[in-house]
Amino acid sequence: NRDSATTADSSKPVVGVDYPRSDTDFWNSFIKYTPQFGDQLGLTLKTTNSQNDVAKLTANVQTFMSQGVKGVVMAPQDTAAIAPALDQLAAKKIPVVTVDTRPDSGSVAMVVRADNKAYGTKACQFLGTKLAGKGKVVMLEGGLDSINGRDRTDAFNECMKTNYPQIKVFGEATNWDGATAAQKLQTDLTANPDIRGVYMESSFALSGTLQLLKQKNLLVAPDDPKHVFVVSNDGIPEELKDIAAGQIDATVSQPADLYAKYALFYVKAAIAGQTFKPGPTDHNSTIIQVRDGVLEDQLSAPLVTRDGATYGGVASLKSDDKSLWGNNLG
Amino acid sequence: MPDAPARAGDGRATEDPPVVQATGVTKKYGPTVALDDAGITVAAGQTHALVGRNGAGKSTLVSILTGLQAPDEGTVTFAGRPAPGLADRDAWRRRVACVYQKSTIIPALTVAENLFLNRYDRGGTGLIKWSALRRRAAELLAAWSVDVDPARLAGDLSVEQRQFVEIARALSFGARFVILDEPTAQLDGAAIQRLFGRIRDLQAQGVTFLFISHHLQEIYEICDVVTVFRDARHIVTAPVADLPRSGLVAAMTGENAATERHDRTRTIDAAGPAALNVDALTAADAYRDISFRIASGEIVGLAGAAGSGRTEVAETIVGLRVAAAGRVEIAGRHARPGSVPDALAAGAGFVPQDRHHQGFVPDMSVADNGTLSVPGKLGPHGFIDGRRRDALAAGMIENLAIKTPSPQLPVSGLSGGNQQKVVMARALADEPRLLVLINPTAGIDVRSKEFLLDKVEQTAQSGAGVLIASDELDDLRVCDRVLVMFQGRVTAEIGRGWHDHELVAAMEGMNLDA
Amino acid sequence: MPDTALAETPAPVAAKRGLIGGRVPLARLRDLALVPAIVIIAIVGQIVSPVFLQPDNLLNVLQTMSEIALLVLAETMILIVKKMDLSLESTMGLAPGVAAWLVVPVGAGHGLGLLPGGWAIPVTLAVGALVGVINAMLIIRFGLNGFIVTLGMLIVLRGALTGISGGQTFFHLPPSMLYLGTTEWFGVPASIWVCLTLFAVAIVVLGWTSFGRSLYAIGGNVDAAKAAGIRTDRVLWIVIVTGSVLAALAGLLLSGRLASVASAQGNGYIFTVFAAAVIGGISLNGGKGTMFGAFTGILLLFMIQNVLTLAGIPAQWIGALNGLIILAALIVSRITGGKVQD
Amino acid sequence: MPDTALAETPAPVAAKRGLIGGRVPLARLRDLALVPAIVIIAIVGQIVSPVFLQPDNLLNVLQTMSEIALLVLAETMILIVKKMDLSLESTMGLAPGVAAWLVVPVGAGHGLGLLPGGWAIPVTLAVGALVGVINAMLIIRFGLNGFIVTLGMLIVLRGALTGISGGQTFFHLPPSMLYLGTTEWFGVPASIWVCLTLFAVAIVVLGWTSFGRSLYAIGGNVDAAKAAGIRTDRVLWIVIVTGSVLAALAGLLLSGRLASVASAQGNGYIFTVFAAAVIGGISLNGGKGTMFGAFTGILLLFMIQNVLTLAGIPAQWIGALNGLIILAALIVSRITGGKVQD
Ligand SMILES: Nc1ncnc2c1ncn2[C@@H]1O[C@H](COP(=O)(O)OP(=O)(O)OP(=O)(O)O)[C@@H](O)[C@H]1O
Ligand SMILES: Nc1ncnc2c1ncn2[C@@H]1O[C@H](COP(=O)(O)OP(=O)(O)OP(=O)(O)O)[C@@H](O)[C@H]1O
Ligand SMILES: [Mg+2]
Ligand SMILES: [Mg+2]
Repeated sequence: NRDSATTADSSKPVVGVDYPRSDTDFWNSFIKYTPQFGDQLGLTLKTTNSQNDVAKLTANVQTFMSQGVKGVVMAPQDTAAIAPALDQLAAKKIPVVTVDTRPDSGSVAMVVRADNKAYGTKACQFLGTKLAGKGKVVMLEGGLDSINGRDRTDAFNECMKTNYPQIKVFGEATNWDGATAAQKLQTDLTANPDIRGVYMESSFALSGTLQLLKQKNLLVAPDDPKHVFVVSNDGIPEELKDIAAGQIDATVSQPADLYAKYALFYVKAAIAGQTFKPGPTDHNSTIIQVRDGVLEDQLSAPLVTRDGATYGGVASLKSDDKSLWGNNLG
Repeated sequence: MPDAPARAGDGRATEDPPVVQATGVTKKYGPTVALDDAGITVAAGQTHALVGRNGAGKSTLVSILTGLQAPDEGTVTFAGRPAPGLADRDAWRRRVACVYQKSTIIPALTVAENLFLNRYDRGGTGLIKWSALRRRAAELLAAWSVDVDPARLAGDLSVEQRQFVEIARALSFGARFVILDEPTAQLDGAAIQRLFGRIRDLQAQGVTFLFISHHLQEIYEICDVVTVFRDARHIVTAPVADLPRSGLVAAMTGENAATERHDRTRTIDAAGPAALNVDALTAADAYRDISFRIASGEIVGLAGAAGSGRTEVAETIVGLRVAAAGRVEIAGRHARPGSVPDALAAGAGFVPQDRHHQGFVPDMSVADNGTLSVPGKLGPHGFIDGRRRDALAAGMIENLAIKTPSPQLPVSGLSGGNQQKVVMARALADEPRLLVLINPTAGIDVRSKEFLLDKVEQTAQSGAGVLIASDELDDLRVCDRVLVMFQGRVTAEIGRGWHDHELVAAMEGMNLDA
Repeated sequence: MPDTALAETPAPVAAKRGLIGGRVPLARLRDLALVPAIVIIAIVGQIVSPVFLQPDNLLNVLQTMSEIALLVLAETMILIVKKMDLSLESTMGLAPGVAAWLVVPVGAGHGLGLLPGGWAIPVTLAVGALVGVINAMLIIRFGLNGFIVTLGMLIVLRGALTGISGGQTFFHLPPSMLYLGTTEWFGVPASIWVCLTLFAVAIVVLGWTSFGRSLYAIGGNVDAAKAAGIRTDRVLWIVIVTGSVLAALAGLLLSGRLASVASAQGNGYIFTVFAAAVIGGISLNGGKGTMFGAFTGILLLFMIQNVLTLAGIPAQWIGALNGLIILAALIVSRITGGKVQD
Repeated sequence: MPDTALAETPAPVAAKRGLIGGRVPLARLRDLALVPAIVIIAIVGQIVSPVFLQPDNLLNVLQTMSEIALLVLAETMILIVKKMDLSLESTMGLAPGVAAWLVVPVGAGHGLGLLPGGWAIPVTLAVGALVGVINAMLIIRFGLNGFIVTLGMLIVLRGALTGISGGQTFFHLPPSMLYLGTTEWFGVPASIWVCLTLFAVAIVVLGWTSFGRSLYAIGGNVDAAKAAGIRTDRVLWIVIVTGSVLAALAGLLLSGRLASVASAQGNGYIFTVFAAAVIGGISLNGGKGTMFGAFTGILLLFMIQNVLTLAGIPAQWIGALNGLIILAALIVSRITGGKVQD
């Protein structure tokens, strides 16, 4: 389906897309959507995979340049180390759109991401409301070395401290590993049987957490006083199903489809020389200027709950809402 | 073939088929022909010697006779019936027991387990009964008067103890035919006599032996018939009585009349500077208060049984060990204790006790091994000039008659005798003022042995002092005087012209004056 | 090294042994080398948090270590025969991954739904066995170096799991796959029973059967083992294949416990496995160490982690502290265990 | 095996050697074992994409591999003396990490700003040397097993970098740290020059100096080396410390190229390093293999990756394919290299 080194049709500009990793549900959805939208937008794609290693990413960028791409989409998981590669691309006048992360320096045509800090805040507001401002919660953090993980952690902690000071947060680094997350959560639950909330910074810990709650007989209906409120993050189909089934209580839907769609949209526009200005967009989001020469389209990442109510000022969608990417996957 | 396959043991008419008969055996290791249409016939009750120079194919024949390897061609029969299949180890072990040349002791296991490896006592549950096993092991060791705790790790045993464990194990199978491949190479005189006593007991009970050794006098001591191999072929089989020593050596080497060693006349400069001066050397657990002096041109033997401390003294002199007290001067220079480079710099050359362990780096070439201790001679600023190295090595190969196709061959590809020559060549590489040799001829065939000792005498003649730490009488015969150690002390000094029994008695700690 | 007996009279060694061990051979004391470290950690743990010694928490430690402990068991056997298997960590992910792929219905669970749920366990174990057979073939039959073969296999198998899963997590596992990871028997999670039972069996097999002893003989001196009539190749085959099957079983337990197979399942575990085995006294040079020692090794590592979690150490320093404690445990255990290591 | 003495006249061996190698000893032919594989990959690469053999792309391959190649160089030296250093990958991150921490100003770059920028390179190399000294002390002085010591150090150092960085990336590095990773000399990136020069030096040192030869002697038989008057401990110290300093240098190059020090810098590299060294013919049992062989090993691995990238293999399958090709290269190289491996 993907067009490799065939005719360089001038009407189908060649775009290089680097996938940051292929071993998480979220990024795999992104990998699935990308060729779809590439076809729709009439782009020829060259794809690489940097396996979460910025050194590989810079090598892949070199390869893209050798292959003569006209634009690049990437998702640098290390936002500082990508600067030299961006400079090289800029020198060759190849526009870059970054997805999910915003480079610390260098210029890009557009940053397509959702606000990771908002994820943490939304989860905090939901849990804070549900727990009525007191109790203990566990936060299963991602990797310490991930900017997205850190943003979520910081925002969650910050929001708890200001809005729900009575809630005690146990933060556990898990390195994005389900078994580690289960191990630490189990230890915390043993030491503090009165834990009433869990925030998982990504869906990797989903089923392990549920199993554990089941083992501890804590997987009970929301109106039971023993209920542990679980908020996940990503919005993969499994989470939506679990919300509907009452197993977990909420998630933040990170829009994998929109990431793919708008990354390719903006890179195509940049190749065509189009520019954008801060302000609201036609797809229910806002472009903001984060610093000189860097615009960011902050796609909306809705909180998803069973009832679709508003929590602590955060509106949510119902888990069967058709606008959620997790409900539209093949 | 020069002789028809042996009609062995002429004396004893045997209507029984031979215990073992191998005919037309050929074995190749890649391009190396280890056995070429060779054979052997061992009659029941015989003690049959198998001799030959290093690499003649003796051990290869042993591995074929004990079912470790199949011959490429040829047949093996036991008591007239074909040998069992290679996979059926138990059948082999009922027919033949063996002490291999290469240790088959597993260091990380206990002595008891080594003795009964793969034939454990099982309890009713089918599990191993360690207590019964240890008891049986203790009995077996007691029968051999080996004073070892069966619960000890085999790796902690001394070389001699390990050898006896191997022998005890081989004989404990109850096989009526036993092969001993150089069992005495690691043993001292007393231990050898103990072994021979035991062999004689078994001979009396009708047990058949195949005995391999480079010590020819042992052949005459306990064997009935001898077979000689040379260059992978069978040369001769004859009753030992019919084959005098010179004939035996001639058969082994393929040369007539082994030249008698002529005593070289050497001038010992007793007044001049000493090649070695050892003063009140003491190491708490090995030796005490050792003092002696070696003049240039002098060859001094340091004799003693295993455990007498002779090896430790020699190793201390070259810096492999550190003494607790005392002083060593090599060619007038005080060498820093425990530093081999210092000792070498002071003018020492060194042949260590066990060539495999400390002598050479098996994967390195003859040229590199030979020049390992003389980097300074190979080029400026620590660089190695390949041509200079090869020239040096060619000199050594020529000088010591090392048989190798090229200086580039890894030493592991040489035969044992030639490996030892490489170690010797290195010791001589820097024109040493003092040569320290520990068991320099262990495991070496007669010819190479004479050759090496001849080189030692030549070296002394050129003005170096030589210290030979050994219990081999042949090694000690070239010495101008022999210091005898017993339990860590020098107990006697014997000048030239000693009789064997005199020296042996001294080594065993018997006071001759009494 | 068979040839390292320098002193011809190792009398002092014997004396020293008498001093420490009395009738107990030193080898057996060595197995207990980690026990003091474990006791210290337990005391520290109890001081840090009174929860530490509660049965719940101890079960928690045992349960979380049970899967990786099976890998340690497998690796220990393999190390004793002087081989190595780095690919165990990938087998642990791939084996249940293949089963889930074939069994889980099309849709949200990402599977193909080709086989009924009951096939999951046989498929898991069969994949484990197959990986073992491939490794054994390359190592024993073709004489390739075990380190490289299994390093290559580690990458291939990990890649294969990413490939079949498309990098996604398999959910909706059939009940048969969940059973072992989730049930409790007599109030204790089944995976703990499985793990402890297998260790007990392994201790008996390695200590009291001729098959077990042949592992040590092969690791200690393969030629001698051959001469003693041990069918060395057959034993090696059994050990390598069993190791892989155990890894598959470990994967099954973990998948059951987490009710899913992540495409990164098992990644990076091999470091912990080697650390545990080696701290537990297993020699990389073969022929040395016991199952009990290996068990104390992995137990110590998980106790340390548990204590660090309970202590609420700042996340960023947990790694360094964990490493330091491991290093210290190692040094201490080797000093009490005596003599230079190989 | 010490006892496998060949015949006194191993003429047939010589004949065979003559057949294959002419004047070139077999050992040296072995170094070239990977050359056919490299040529095949180059041809395949060119077929897959005409970009492959363009100078730009080849420089890209060389530049990307330059840092890890230095780790391979270091590990090769260490393996030849029969030791092991797993912690190289962590040193590669920690050494520039500490420098950045001390040098980068407070604020956006996450540093402390305690030292002026000029100190960065000395600090990096000093940290490398310090790590080497600690490793050497534990291994040589205290006789601990190198595998476990450096495995422990790997965890500790990795943890230390996470600790000082709080998991964040240091950036705004001083110009001195950027220089080597970013400059070009004669149109070729400096890091390629550094890497090739160091390999050339290492080839000369190992092949043509007595210091280099002593590495092989120690790895081949340390007791014999000692008895031959080689100061084995001193050589081991030099090798281990140099290895760590090289790892620090590699880290400097990588940090320079990426203009930052990520807190995960170097994580997981040690697998690639070992794979490259071993595929390149370095024996884990010491005393065997050459620098040139090791270089071909790492070159092959990076060429494979580059070809796979150019071929646009679906992301999920790259891992498996990469592993398969490595495994194949390995098997082929060992079959052409002949004989059972150790
Ligand atoms: N290689 C070995 N050598 C000696 N003992 C060993 C060895 N390996 C294991 N053991 C130990 O032997 C011990 C069992 O010894 P014990 O004497 O009790 O054996 P047993 O088979 O129970 O015999 P019994 O019941 O007659 O005393 C165990 O602790 C086991 O660890
Ligand atoms: N496993 C092997 N691989 C290759 N060559 C071998 C092997 N075993 C023996 N050889 C070669 O076969 C020949 C015969 O060796 P063998 O060990 O039988 O000699 P030997 O007569 O026992 O010598 P020694 O007196 O030194 O023990 C030698 O050239 C030896 O190098
Ligand atoms: Mg022999
Ligand atoms: Mg008992």
